[in-house]
Amino acid sequence: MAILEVKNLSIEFGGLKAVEDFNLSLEKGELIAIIGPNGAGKTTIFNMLTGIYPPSNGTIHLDGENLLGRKPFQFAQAGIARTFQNIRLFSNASVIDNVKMANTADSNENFFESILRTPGMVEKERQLDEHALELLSLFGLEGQADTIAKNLPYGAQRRLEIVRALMLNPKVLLLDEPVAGMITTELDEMAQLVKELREKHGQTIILIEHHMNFVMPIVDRIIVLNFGKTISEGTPAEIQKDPRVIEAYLGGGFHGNA
Amino acid sequence: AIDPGETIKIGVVCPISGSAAIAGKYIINGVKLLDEEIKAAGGVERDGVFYPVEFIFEDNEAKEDITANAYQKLIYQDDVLAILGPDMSKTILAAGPIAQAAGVPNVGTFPTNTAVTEIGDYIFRACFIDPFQGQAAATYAWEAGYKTAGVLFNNADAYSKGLYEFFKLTFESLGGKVVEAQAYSGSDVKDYNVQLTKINAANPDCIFMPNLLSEVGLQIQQARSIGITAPLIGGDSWDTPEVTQIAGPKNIEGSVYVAAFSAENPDPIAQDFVNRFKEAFNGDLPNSNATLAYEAGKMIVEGIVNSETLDRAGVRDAIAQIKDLQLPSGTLTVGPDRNPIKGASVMRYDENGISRFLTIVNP
Amino acid sequence: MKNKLNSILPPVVLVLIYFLIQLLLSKKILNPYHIQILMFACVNIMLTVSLNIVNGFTGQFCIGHAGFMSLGAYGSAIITTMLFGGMKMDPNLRIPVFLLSLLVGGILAAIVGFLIGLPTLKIKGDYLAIVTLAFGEIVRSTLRLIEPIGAARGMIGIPKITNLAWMFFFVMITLYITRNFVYSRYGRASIAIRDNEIAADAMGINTTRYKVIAFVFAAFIAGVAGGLYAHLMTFIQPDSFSFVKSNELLVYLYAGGSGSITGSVLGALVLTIIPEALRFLGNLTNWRIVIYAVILVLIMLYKPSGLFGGKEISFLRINRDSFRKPFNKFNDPKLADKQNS
Amino acid sequence: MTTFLQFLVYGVQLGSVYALLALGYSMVYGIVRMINMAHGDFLMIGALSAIFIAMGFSGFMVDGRYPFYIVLAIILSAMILTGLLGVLVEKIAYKPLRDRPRMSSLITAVGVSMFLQNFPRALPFIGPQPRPFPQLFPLIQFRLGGVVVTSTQIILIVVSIILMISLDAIVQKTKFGAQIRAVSFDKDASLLMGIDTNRVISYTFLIGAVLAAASGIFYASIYPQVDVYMGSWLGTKSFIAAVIGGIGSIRGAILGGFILGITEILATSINSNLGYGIGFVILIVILLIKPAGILGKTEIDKV
Amino acid sequence: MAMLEVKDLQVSYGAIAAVRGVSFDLNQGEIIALIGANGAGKSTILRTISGLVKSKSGSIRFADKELTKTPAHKIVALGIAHVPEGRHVFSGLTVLENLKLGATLQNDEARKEENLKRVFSMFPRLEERITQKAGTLSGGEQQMLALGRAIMTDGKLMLLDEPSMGLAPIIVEEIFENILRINKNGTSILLIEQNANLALAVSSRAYVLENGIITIEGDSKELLVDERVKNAYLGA
Ligand SMILES: Nc1ncnc2c1ncn2[C@@H]1O[C@H](COP(=O)(O)OP(=O)(O)OP(=O)(O)O)[C@@H](O)[C@H]1O
Ligand SMILES: Nc1ncnc2c1ncn2[C@@H]1O[C@H](COP(=O)(O)OP(=O)(O)OP(=O)(O)O)[C@@H](O)[C@H]1O
Ligand SMILES: [Mg+2]
Ligand SMILES: [Mg+2]
Repeated sequence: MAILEVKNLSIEFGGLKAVEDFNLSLEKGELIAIIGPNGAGKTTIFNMLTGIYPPSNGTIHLDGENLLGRKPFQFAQAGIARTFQNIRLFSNASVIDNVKMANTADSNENFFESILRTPGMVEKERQLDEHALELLSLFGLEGQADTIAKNLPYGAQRRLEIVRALMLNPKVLLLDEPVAGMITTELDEMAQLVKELREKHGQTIILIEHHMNFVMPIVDRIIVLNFGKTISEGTPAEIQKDPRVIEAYLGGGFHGNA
Repeated sequence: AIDPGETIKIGVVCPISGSAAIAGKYIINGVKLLDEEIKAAGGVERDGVFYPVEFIFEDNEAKEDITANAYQKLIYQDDVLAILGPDMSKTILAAGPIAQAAGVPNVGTFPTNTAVTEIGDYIFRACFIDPFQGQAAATYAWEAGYKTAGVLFNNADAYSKGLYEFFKLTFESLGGKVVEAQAYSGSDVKDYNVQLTKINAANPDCIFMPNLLSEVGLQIQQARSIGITAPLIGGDSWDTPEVTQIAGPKNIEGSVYVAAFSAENPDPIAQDFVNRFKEAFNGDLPNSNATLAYEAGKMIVEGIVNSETLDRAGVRDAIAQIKDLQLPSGTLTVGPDRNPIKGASVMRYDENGISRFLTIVNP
Repeated sequence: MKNKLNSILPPVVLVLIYFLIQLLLSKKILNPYHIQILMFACVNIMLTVSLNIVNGFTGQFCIGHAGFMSLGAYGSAIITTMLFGGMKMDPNLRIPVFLLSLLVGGILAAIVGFLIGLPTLKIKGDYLAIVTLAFGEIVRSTLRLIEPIGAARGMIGIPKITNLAWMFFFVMITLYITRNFVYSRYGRASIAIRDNEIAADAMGINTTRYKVIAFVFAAFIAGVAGGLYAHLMTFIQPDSFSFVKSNELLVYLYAGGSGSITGSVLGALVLTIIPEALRFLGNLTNWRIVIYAVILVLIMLYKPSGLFGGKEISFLRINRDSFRKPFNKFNDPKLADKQNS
Repeated sequence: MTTFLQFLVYGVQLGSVYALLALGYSMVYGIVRMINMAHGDFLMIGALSAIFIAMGFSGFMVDGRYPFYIVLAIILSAMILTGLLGVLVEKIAYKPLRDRPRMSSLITAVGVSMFLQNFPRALPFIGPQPRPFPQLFPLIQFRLGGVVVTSTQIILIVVSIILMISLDAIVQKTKFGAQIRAVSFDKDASLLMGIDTNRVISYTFLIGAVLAAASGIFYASIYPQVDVYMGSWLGTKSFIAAVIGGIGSIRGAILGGFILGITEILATSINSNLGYGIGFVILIVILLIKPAGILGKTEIDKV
Repeated sequence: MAMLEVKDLQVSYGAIAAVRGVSFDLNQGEIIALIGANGAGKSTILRTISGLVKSKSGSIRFADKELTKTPAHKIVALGIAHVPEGRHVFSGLTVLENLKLGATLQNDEARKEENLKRVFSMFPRLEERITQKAGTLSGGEQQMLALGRAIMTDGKLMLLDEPSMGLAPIIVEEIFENILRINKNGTSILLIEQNANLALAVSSRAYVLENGIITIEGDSKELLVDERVKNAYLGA
């Protein structure tokens, strides 16, 4: 059974049909990409999958559970975690706190334990800390655990956002342009990391990206969107050859180098 | 005890900044007049020895906690013999217990709430109390032939509300009726049109407006501008020149108020005080705030002169014994409950906006 | 070892300060005037620290905090003065009744904090500010009308129980629990909401819930502070808790540095003392508040983030070292560096 | 019914005062996102300076009245004076903090407010006492079937509506208005468009202070009493009015002002003891229904 | 005589030295590129040229005028258009209003119209959306708007900070074609681009920035085959 089942997802913004009848059936452990021209509705799909925009039509089932009508934090708690196209870190908090913040719902220390700082609470805090450090070390950030997030270099901030999302132990991880603004070498590193996430940890991932060099080698499947509608779907090889995609999105010139 | 010839320090607590600073201005002037008087006399004479007096002014911003601070400073830092002021019940209610605990005689200038002197045996006041003033206004109204009354009062202000309650009690026990009482909250927004319209609709014979200095001027002006013709009766803040200026002489004409003091009082002591005050403060007439501050100072001086030992306890005892002290506002005797026994003047504004002495009401 | 020391040191230091003050009092270097200023400063510290929880750490904007204070003040005064006879209370009962009254005052404020918090939290930013202001004014104008508690006349005869030792004790507790709050998941959630509410939401943080918790927690502390204030002043009346008081607290908070407990302590302390210190002006006392205003503006111009913006002294900070296992591999700085490079 | 209509007139009168104040408040807020705690004090400065200027012009009085052109001169010079003070305050106390945490300028504004109240108070020739405000406008009462309307009320309402319309036009239609709006969204990007942001902000403060002075003069014409503290609560009221209407919105400010004034008056007419509190309850209710004020738009935060 | 001449430029943010002594120049009609890793100081250089950030020392001369002491809005008037990193569109204003603000200093109405037409012909999407609030545009659409707005300022030198960021490949292609077109029309361009391949392909000369100093400079074609550049920036 698919871990994420999306049917006929649609949304309008004052007459503009930003997304129309989007369907997706995602298997556990799959790594897929949604691509498409700017304004095609990719981020909007993520926003609906995380409860930020309520769709005007359609259903979202995660692991058989209907998520529609829930609040964003409930989507997250149910197991859909994301990163943002424009980085949204807790910028004045330390790196490790950024990660720990994503665990608020799971941690079961109660209020009075917390304000009295009982030994039990400290122990839980320690475990949480270790867990967060483990995840950070996956992305080479453990050395900066105590750095204030906004002082991190740009690339590190992008990675931190992913670590933070992983802290939710998500069933599905949504990455919105994880390599935007990165230089080519960093891009390769990130590709490696995403691949590892999927291969070593079995993480199910949907990503949005415009860097085809990054997307094509690592994903299993690509969905191409244009004007809110799915215009093509298939393996990277199939997509690269699809004339509709070339016309609407890939173009012919510079992308080969990109 | 204070050594012969040593300077006597008296603390003065009043609002210098904050929204009540206008009262503070008059209080300071009243005390300054006394200060000059004492200086001219070479100090306060006690058993043939002259003691210079220093008044130490402290700002209380009309706030309770700041008043408490001012008291503490005066008592423990400046080591004053006595404290003069403050003027508001709320501030002396908060700080009086400090003077009481430290055994420092304290004469409030204008705190009219009955509870003030109940703080303890070191707490006195120079003014009469709410019930008396409310009663005096009601008695006057009844005797003037008014059968019904309307009231506009400030439900955020203990003084105003207290006067209203005592007015109503007396007026109705005399056989009158308060036909409409309208409240407003605080002195922030000065629109009383609705309340006044409603009072007017009840068509009362007179309207009682026992409100603060910063409010009554506009209240009188608004009452007249919406066409109220009933005579207006006020409390002791009505004697300030600013009230007349703001209300306008035409509007205030015929209004009557109960005051601690009348500048018209032909008594030579009163006239001497008025003249000296006018001279010292470029023509300003003294209002109740100034007069009561002056008188509170006089009470303390009297206490110093008559004290058996020149220390705080001695002065306290002597103040408690004051009898028939001649003051600008009349003859004052300190009663057993440390409230002064003295009359109130009923005043009436004439067509030039000058308040004329009408009668004296005695407790 | 160092951590143990760190957690024991603050109370010890405070007790030492307390005895030092007693010594200076007996030597007449300090007098009750100074003590009283200090006690007011302590009340303000508790209020500012609690306001900091809402404004500084959770990023909400409450400008009616004095409302919570008044509820605590009245709540506790009702217990000691109306239910247990006030000054005439059995001396043996004084302390337990006092503590009970503070608890009641705190809980009363917390309940109202909850009721206010719940529906209004969908209102954000400056709109929320106005709602809290309105709330404070509603509380004030209601208190003015309730006759049994003195209405506008206020409540008199509240026993004077608060003293410096109690004040220190409660400030200590406040700082301790506030620090712990900030360094727990509750504090983290609050800070997340402050820094980026959308991301907080997307990270599974129930933002409404944590905002309400912050409000309730802050209201409770403010309520207790109000109770202490009532039993220090012995007289309270509704207008002492107006928006003027709330504004003062905002000034303490932001001049001290929001988001820093140290800043709140320092802001409240310094700015409570300055107006009193300016009494030295004597005859120029007329200009006291003018000078205070200038000092305030200068502080902000030279320290725009407040005196202690974003910084925290170590007593009020919890380092991660304090709960890491001693031989955790990440604890080794050299190793961490290597992994990083 | 007539009393109700009469109360409505009072409500509209109070509302127009709030509206005028909220207008200046909203202008400044809209562009620098600053809660200007000192706004109300500019109202006081405006009214106070009008008194002194009028005193200076007293030689021109004819039959105890100021001729029309002198009234105009008094009002304009008071507005200009206040406006310049506004610009000065902005330069000294707010500009250095423009790129700093938002709250720091809130606190300097509190300091400025204390200063503006207490400095004149401490000056011997001003002092704390309330003063009467000279009658600048002729007072004529009109009776419309039992309801009394005064000329001052009409002038006030007309002035606030004219000001609203012209300000709205300036902001929406002119190039300067577009610059104001640009600066309010992104100062750096505005600079890159060649907009002199400092100038735009200075002008906004100028307009804000000038409007405050105007509202101070009109306020004092209706409630003819001026003292140094009069602005503090009125300033808060204008903030409330601006928020009800949707802060930063010019039409909203006017709407909010009228709503606040009318509800306060009507609430008072229902029960004068509760009038004050009810006004705030209504405020909360409005915001619960419209969390960003009546005409306010929730900030777009595209994710 | 170079159009833009930067000498020994040093810029700090508080204690952080972001640019530590950088010199380069740009000739009339040229496209030059700045490449370098995140945080190298590229954006800071552009921000200093356009006056958003004040330099610590050094000089920037543009058309014989010293810019380091000139306020930002006057620099625009001299003919420098800056498309900042992160777009910085006026989110609450419509697309058309944004574009019009670009022409704030343009007094020639006809020229304004002409520029507007040029923008719409380059980015038809913008014309479709003239009444949409800029804040609700998609990332790529915002980038087009930022570029369009800069074209409206009618500058002689355009500073472009990562124009391809977040854009679809086909749009990147278009944008770079448009950049070349803008350049052909006589506008000189200083380009920052993460995609070094692309940057080197369109520029004539390039500078490589590392930690606030220029480490490599030269002809773009040569840098494309330079081992050091290849390893660090061009990838596999
Ligand atoms: N809150 C909103 N209000 C109005 N329109 C919106 C809103 N959010 C998105 N849109 C519009 O919906 C369309 C899809 O936007 P979306 O952000 O999903 O694009 P995208 O595919 O992520 O593009 P990009 O690759 O540029 O990020 C765009 O045309 C955008 O302008
Ligand atoms: N406003 C600021 N305050 C403090 N430090 C800053 C600020 N802006 C940039 N920096 C720092 O200055 C250095 C250079 O930043 P800059 O933005 O110029 O780099 P860049 O080369 O453009 O990087 P990117 O590729 O990420 O855009 C970095 O270390 C950055 O952290
Ligand atoms: Mg997107
Ligand atoms: Mg950059």
